[in-house]
Amino acid sequence: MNTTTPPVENLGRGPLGKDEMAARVARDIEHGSYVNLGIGLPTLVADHLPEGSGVVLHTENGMLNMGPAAGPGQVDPDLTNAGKIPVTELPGAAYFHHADSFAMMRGGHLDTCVLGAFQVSATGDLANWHTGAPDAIPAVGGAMDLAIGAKKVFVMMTLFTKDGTPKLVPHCTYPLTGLGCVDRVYTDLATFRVGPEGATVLETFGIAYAELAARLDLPLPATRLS
Amino acid sequence: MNTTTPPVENLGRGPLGKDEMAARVARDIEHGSYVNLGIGLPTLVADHLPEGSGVVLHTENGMLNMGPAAGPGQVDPDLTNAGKIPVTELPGAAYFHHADSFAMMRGGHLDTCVLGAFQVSATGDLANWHTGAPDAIPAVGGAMDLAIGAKKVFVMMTLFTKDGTPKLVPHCTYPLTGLGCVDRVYTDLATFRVGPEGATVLETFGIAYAELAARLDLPLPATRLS
Amino acid sequence: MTVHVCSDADEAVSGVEDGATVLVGGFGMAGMPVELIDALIRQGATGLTVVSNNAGNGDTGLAALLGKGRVRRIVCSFPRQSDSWVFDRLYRAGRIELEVVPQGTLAERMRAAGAGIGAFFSPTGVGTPLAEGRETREIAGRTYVLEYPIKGDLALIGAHRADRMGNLVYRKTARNFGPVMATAATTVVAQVSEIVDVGAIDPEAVVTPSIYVDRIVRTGVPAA
Amino acid sequence: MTVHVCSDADEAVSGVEDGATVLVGGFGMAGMPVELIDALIRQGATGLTVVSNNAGNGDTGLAALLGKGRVRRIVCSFPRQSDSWVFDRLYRAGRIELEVVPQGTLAERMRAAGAGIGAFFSPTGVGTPLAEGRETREIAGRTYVLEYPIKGDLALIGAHRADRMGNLVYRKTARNFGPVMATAATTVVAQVSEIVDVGAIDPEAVVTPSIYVDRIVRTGVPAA
Repeated sequence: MNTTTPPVENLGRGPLGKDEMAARVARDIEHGSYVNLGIGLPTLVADHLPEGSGVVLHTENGMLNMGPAAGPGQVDPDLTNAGKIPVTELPGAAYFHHADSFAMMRGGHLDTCVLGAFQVSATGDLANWHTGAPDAIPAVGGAMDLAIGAKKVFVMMTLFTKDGTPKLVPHCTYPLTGLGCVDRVYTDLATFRVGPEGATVLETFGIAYAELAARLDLPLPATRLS
Repeated sequence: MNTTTPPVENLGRGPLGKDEMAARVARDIEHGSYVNLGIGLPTLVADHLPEGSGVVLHTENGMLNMGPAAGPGQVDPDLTNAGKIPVTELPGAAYFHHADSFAMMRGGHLDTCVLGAFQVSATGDLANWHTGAPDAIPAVGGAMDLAIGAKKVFVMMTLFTKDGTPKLVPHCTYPLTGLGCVDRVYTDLATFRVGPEGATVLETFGIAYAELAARLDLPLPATRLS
Repeated sequence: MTVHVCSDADEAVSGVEDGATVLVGGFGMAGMPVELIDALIRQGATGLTVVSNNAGNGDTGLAALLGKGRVRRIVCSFPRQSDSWVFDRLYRAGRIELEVVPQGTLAERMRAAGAGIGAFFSPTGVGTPLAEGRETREIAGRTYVLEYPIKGDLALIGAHRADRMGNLVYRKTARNFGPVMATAATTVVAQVSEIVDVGAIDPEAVVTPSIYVDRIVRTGVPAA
Repeated sequence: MTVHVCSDADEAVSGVEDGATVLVGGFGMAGMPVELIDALIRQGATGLTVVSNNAGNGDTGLAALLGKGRVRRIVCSFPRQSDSWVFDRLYRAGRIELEVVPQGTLAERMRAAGAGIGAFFSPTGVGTPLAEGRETREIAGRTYVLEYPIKGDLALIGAHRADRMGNLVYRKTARNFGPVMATAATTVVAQVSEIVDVGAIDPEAVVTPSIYVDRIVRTGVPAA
């Protein structure tokens, strides 16, 4: 039986800060799952996984069970994450080459990947590799592989640009990274489910649902099937 | 400048025995090369590689630098060749899985592979997996991968069946293993080069060239370009 | 997700459904997950498609599974062997379907399934009966045949050692199909001779990373 | 054929021809064969196509090769970085061609070259500008784009340890592209920190088997 659930409005508080967003994403990462955290904001999620979460981090340059960033005296130039930051190794780690690492992603073996974005469409299209500026030098790295490379793809971003333009949009205007690949969007103001049925709000932070809906240029049903 | 060379006739002796054939093939295997020896007759070639040949044997079930068959007390059920015979490991060996092993073959990294055959055509087509008998259960194993999987493919076989039918033929009548893949054919009676230009005799054993040509049902020029 | 360390082989193969596609590791007896196959026989699933290099040897292991009539279809490279009498009898009686695939293509098709490749062009088998009626294409002067992935619902593999996270290493040529099948099935079950603590396997020497492994069970070292 | 143990990096890169395609290992500095690139600069080959994940960092290594004007075309996944000023300047001046390839597709295209695969259907990049105008196909309900192999005339890779036969092992994430590039080039040159006797590397832990390696040279451990 399908039931409908209205979004949870967390009022009496402001929007989420970066670390609160990271903590919110961390709450939705299953115990014992295999996760890739994209460069930038998503990296913060690692700090909010609970002790004993059993989450195993993948880095696409060829490692499972990556540990935290290397502290002073721990730096090894042969051991970095995908952002080329020196990291550490946890017990039970494994190293593999690039073709094997991306086979792992492309083959859908990661449970979750968390990515930053310039834009996400209501149907889950992702734009996070290129601003489309005519003089920009294109550089994709592993963005397209990550976009299609996990059972669940979470995006973590602020909901609006600095000048107030929504980043959750009816259709991406920036060049795409992947088509219909995003499942959830975690922002400072709200958490969304996106996909073939369009976007729905799961919860808001420091803003009422009605106001949020008014500021976004897309259909945003007040309830969702669950 | 192209020159022509007549076949060398080794008369005053009989046809080659199995071990003489193996020794003849071994003479054409380059020092330090990577070689796969097929099941059956080709396995004998290993015994005729000179001391210090530096030849590294590949077995398609996932190993380089395979050693001789296991003697008494050396048998390890986890260490066999492609014929499932217990073998040994030489220093400098490497193990790898089946996809990597056949990638090595398909990618053309082996220098030479030596195979048995039911039939070889003058243009180098190979038939060695299926007699075409209607009630035979088809079983190909690695035969087709080996046929296309080396820089040079040598076939080692008797030139005639027990009932006197030639196995070097204008066109294979048995189901094919590979198309135009064989470079040389080593037999008890003669060594042949085969390929797009057809078959040429390099040398004969215990039979005159003219008699050999008469017993085969294909054009067999008396000289070859070299 | 976190690997499950099973108490016995029966627990390790629980839940297999009728009609499932089962990838079975091993080349001859090396790497053959005999205890898991025996448990699968006890478990009772039927109408199976089995993907394995051979079609069983003697009367045990895969041959026993075939002998019980549980296998509807087998995909393999080399069914016919001196001791494949169980398969031979079923095949000649028309009681089992056979798809013969070149050995390297079998491995690569499973690798493709595990690596998210939709299909690939292979030079193996071009011009032979195994490529008849199939799509071919000339690329850079060479002819290739289009091959599709083979994905399993279940993979049963024999490895040497696991840590408690599910990282696996193999022994010598018993490695064969195990690491490939581990990438290509929804549920991957490994029988191992030894389960060690996390951290006891060198991260540089892991062959199958834990992400691919769902269940592990320690069994006796298979008889030679 | 038997690996050649070179006395220095200059010997290791001798004979590279103008216009060659050179696969260059490394992800950032990890696994970057800096001494081999420096030797390639001294060797003088020009009009090169370089395949590498990045387009050079700072002023050394790959950036220095670009800076000398030796590279006509670069195939990489991530040219634009905070310290890719050498590439940026050449690119904006129209003095270097760029082909951007998703990182995993770059690895898989080289793997295909090494594995004798003529082409493969990948889901990566479908619906994006990088797949525009390319052949696509729907297979089992998903859309894929057809990708072709990338083969090198030369591969320059940084590994950790070699034995005198040419078997290689790597260190941690410096493994990255090395093992893939080693399969995909006609001549494969590895710089290593250590050359050990045959038999000193565990056959279970070899990452790049000797068959793929043509020349090895011991160089100092690259500076961090």
